[in-house]
Amino acid sequence: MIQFNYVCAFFLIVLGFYTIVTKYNLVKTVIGMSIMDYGVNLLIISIGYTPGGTAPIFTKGELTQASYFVDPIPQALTLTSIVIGACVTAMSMSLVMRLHESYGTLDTREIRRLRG
Amino acid sequence: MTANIFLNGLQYLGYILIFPGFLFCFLCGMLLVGIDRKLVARMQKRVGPPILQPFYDFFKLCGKETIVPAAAERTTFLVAPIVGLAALVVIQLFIPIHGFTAFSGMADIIVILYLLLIPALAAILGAAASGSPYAGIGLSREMVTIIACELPLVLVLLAVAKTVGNALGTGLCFSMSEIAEYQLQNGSLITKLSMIPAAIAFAMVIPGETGSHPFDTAEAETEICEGMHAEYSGAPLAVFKLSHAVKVLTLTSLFVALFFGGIGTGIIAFDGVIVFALCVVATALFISFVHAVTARLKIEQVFKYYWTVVSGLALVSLVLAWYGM
Amino acid sequence: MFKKLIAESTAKSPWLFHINSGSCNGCDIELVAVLTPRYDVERLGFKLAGSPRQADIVVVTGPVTRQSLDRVLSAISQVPEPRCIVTMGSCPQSGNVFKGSYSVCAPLSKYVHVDVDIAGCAPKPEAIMDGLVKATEILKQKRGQK
Amino acid sequence: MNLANMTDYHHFPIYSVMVLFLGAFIIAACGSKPSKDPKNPAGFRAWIALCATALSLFFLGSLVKPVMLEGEIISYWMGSRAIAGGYAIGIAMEVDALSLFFALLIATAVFVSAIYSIRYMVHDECVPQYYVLYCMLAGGVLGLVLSGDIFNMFIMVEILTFAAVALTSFRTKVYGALEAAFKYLVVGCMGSTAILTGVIMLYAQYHTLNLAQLANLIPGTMNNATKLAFAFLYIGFSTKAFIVPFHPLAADAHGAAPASISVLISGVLTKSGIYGIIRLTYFLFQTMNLGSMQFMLVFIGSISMFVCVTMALAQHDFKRLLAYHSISQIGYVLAAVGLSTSLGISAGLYHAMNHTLFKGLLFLAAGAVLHETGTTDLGKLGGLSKKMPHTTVLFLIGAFSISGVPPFNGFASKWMIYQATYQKAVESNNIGFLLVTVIALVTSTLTLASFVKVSQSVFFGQMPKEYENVKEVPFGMRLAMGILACLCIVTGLFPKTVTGVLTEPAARAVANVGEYITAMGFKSNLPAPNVTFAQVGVWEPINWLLILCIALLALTIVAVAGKYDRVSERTEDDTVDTKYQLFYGGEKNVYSQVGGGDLFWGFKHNWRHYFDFMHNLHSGIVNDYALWAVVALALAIVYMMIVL
Amino acid sequence: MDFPFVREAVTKLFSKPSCAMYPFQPSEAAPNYRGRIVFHPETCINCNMCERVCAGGAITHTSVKNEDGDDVITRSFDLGSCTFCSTCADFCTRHSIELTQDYHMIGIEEGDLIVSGTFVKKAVKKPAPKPAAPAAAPAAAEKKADTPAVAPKADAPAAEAAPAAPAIEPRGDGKPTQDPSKCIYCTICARKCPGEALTVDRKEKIWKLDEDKCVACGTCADVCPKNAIVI
Repeated sequence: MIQFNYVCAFFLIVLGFYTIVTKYNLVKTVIGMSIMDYGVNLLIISIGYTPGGTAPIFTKGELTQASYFVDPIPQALTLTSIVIGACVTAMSMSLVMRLHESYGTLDTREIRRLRG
Repeated sequence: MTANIFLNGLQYLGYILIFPGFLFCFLCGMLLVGIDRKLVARMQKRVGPPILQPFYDFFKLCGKETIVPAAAERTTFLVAPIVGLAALVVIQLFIPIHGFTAFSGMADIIVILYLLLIPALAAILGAAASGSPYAGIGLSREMVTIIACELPLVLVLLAVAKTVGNALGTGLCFSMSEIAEYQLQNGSLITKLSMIPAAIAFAMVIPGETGSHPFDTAEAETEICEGMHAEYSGAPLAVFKLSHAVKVLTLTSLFVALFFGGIGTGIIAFDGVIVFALCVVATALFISFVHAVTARLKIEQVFKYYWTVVSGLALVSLVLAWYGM
Repeated sequence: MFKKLIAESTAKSPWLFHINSGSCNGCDIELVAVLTPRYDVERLGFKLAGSPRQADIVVVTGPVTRQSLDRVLSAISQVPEPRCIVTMGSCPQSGNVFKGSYSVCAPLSKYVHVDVDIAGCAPKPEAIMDGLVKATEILKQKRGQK
Repeated sequence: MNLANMTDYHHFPIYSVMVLFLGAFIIAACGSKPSKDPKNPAGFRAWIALCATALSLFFLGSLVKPVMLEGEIISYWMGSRAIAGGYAIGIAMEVDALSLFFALLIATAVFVSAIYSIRYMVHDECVPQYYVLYCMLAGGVLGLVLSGDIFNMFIMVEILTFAAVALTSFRTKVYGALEAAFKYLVVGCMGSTAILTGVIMLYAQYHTLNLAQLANLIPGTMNNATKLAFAFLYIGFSTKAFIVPFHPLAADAHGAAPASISVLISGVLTKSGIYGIIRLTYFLFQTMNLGSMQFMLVFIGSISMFVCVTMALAQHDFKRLLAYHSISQIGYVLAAVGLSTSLGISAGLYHAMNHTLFKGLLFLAAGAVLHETGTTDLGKLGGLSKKMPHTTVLFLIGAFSISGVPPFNGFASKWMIYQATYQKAVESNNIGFLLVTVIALVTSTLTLASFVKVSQSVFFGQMPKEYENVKEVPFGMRLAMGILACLCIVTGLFPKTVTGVLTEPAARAVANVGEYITAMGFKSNLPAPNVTFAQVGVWEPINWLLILCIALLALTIVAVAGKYDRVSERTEDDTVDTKYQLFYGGEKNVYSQVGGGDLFWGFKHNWRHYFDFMHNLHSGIVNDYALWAVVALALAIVYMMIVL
Repeated sequence: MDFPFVREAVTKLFSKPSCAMYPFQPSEAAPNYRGRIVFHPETCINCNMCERVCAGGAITHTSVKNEDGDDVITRSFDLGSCTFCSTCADFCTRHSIELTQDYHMIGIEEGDLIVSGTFVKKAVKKPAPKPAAPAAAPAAAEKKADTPAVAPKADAPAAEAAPAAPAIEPRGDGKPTQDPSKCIYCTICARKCPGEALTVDRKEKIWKLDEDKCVACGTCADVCPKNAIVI
């Protein structure tokens, strides 16, 4: 079953790419970026996951040689990644707002003053 | 010890100021241009100016008023010709004259290629500083000519480096003095099969680099009023004319040093004369003759010509050199 | 010594700048004829310069039309000293057949000091050469006075 | 912890990063009330930023002796959490000569740009926030190059991307700033995602994030997942270095950002990308002994240098032109580094350093023009040299440096690159590398051409009427430019010393991966290679300069004796004398500046199909650029899968 | 690419140049070349025909009375205004004007390009004739001149058929007299008169000579279609 996670993660990343490449609406581009992010987050979590593992919390007396838990590092990484993703989304949405103010449109095909 | 250093310094000062330096450049360059003008006139069935005509032109210009236009940037306008001339003379020092390689160890052929840019750049900046629109067009054309000449020149020099390097067993050799040394021992490079197209390509580059007919689009006096020099008068113009003369000498003697080295006696005065004689032949063939039989090209034709015909020849040479022929 | 050298050279290397101020082209082709192998003034060091800044001798042809007057005068003023102004053909000297026309400002000598007039309509190349040689003598004089 | 312990130089790397973030925090904490001083709207916040950057530079500068000269590799574990059970648990910083080399570059550029910013940003709103972002950007890049941990590299990449995007759109009123920022954000975000994916796939394989340990584990155990990770990481760092096909973003971002930020984007951000690629290819995967990897880097480098220089020739905007040139120069660096010879690496790093110096100088000059005239459009400017003589001289130094005119620094490094490529061609008997030499030489000339265009259409030529009241820029800005100009000249005149002190230790560090691994406490059996930096050419700039000076002196004496400087000039009172007007072939004296637009027609005419094609290709639509990124990623994956 | 001049250039290099070494070797102008004007004042009769036909207005004259009451006339030709068309020479009835083959016409000083000659014209000894017709007459004649002078053509054959016996004696001083029997008052003589000495009125059939103005050039007799004027 674990392969399904990976397939799904890569599917999400590719879906994000697809959205960014094909959609001409700025908001949809931002959505694509978010999807891409979620894909990566899913990938990180899947890597850290061990079937049957417990949460990596140390409580007194519970830690034995036999008990095993999921890898904590990817979870920490995911947190960072999620925070960064949120920041990126916020940043890009604010840019989209300003762009809409100054260009009067959200169509990427019309937001191309800089070219050549 | 100090006396020795002093004498050495004096000797080098003499080199810079007299023999391969200023005086030599001034006299020989001007003579070359005079011979060129005379020969072109004769080929056109004219009597032509006296051979000393460039000297007259030079001294006359020295005595004229120098006008700095109001739109010009004074310092750049006046300093540019001087810097260009000094840079050219320094290049002339780096080119070996037969066995005389006092300065050749300081710069290799790639460096010389780049040093050749400095005089052109000085002229371009001077022209830009004059503010004239004619100068603007002229400098654009000069720059395109430089780009056009650059590719074949690079290919030729790389071919030479590879050929000499192959013969020396090091693979490649950029050093000017080593090339001169090699030719002293093994005869001129032109005797090698791979160097023949290179020599022809270099010969074709000479008129372009010196801005002589048919590649004188940058100065085209009949269409863009002397182009880069449109606003120059008096002494700065004289310096530019002198620079042009020295450039003719530099390129022809570089040609001689690269392909016809190893012809000489070992006595520096005679070698100077021999090299100068060879330069005269080169000038006559590649500048005067080409001038006499062609009409001025358009700038995009210049570019096309250099990047197809001449570069093609140079490339053939490079490929031949690569496979050791 | 250098002064003498320069004065000598000035006589041996005069460069021309040719201004057509509304000429019929008769004088202009005669001036070109002077440069051809038949007459070849380059023997004497003459050369056509492309810009007035490089010229020693300004050759003006044509009757100095009102349109061209300012331009002729500004081009002449841009020639560095010592300079020599030569009018060629009758038009710039008097206006010739265009004399009195509302659009003709000839003679040129009303506006600048003209050194040499070459008469003829159009002058013969030999006459032009005569005039130019005279002009170089004047140039040398001016140079010597400096 | 006593003072002696604290001033131990092993702590300096973390200090240098910390002061910058601390500075950002303090500035942010001080609120955003603008100061009353019109010459410095940010008030003391600007001084805080300056101090932070200066301190950072000081800390890194004091590391030169142990790291560069004595060859020590500083390994630093955060909170002293060192290796446990053979695995790196803590977060590490590892400073070898390569890291320090890049860090010094970055710190210098950041410091100079901070000096410049004080007077440059006077016309802007919200300047306090600018310094917050500025310090964040600087800290991010510095953290990236000093980090010994691949996930920290990703974090720093995100921080710097974020700060760079915000700073790009800082002047929201500027034409296209928002658009440029958005494009940069989208593609930059794809790049960051690619880096994160690569990092996490490496973690999945090796369960460690430490660079040294990864370098120890990966070679020899490559599988498909690793190759995929390599492709992702490579593309991720490529977006940071803006090499082809990500160059349009650089052009947009540089053009829209304030000049002081353009300096950082071109001199610092691109270097971080190059640093990432070097770490990746030489250290982590150690694939550079493969001909195919050398081919890839050299190929992309050559394409970058040529495509971007031709794109630059077609530009009408000063800063956009500079932006394309910076990618072109990065192409040189990449091609040289990709040669995988010690001379090549040394030359590439030398050129990277020079690029930071001269491109910083050029961007600052462009900023000075923008500051005084309000535009960088080549078609509108002209003749500023009479009003801004110092800026002109400084610009010319930068222009000569970038176009490789001897004896400036650009020539010294380019010349080493030519030799390195040619030597590589001869050694490997591969005529392809020879082509790189030729492309590099021709590109250099084209670079010169486009800077001739800039100098003609901005600084020389005729001045439009509206710029008659333009003044020279304030001293603070000239000081910043002057520092860079001096560095340009010094590094050009003493190439042997510079390479000996800075680039050769760095190149040695690149070659000596085993030491990098063992310095962190891991066991490596990589042998220490024998590194030599033999050059075939000779170039002695000092001697050349000496001869040139003698020649110039002689000429000057002759000229002064001949009253060369006795010229006729227009005096102040006669303004209508036609004698001093320009000659217009008989036309009236009208303003007729030959602008930069189509200056090199003779060249472009022969290449018109190419230029048309390139113009249509760089469509300005963000989707297209994203598509290029995806295609590049796909190609990289396929290529890695085939060749590795 | 082909270079058509390669052979030319090489052969010309070794052949004699085709230059005319002008300033060192003299050069003759071609036959019939119209160069410097030479004026022979001794034959000039001051008819001013040259001035009237000169397109460039290069010919001028000044007239001063000397103590004898004679006119001292100086005629000058400004070569700087001349087109060398030779019309003046062609029109000169006395051949006083000549265009030579000399082309060395260089002006440096003021007056270098002026060719001039002075001659004295004796004052007319006879007493002045009666006062002229009313002042309006010349003006009327002028107006008439505007209309084409071809009207009398119909009478021409008849007039020619008439015997050519001179009906009137010449005056002997070179000035014209009219034969009223032949005159058809066509006004050609008045229009061609260089001194504007003749007044002809076709309607009133008046032919009048202003003796003061007449210079006795004979042009009127030459141009008269009916040979009605004798000199």
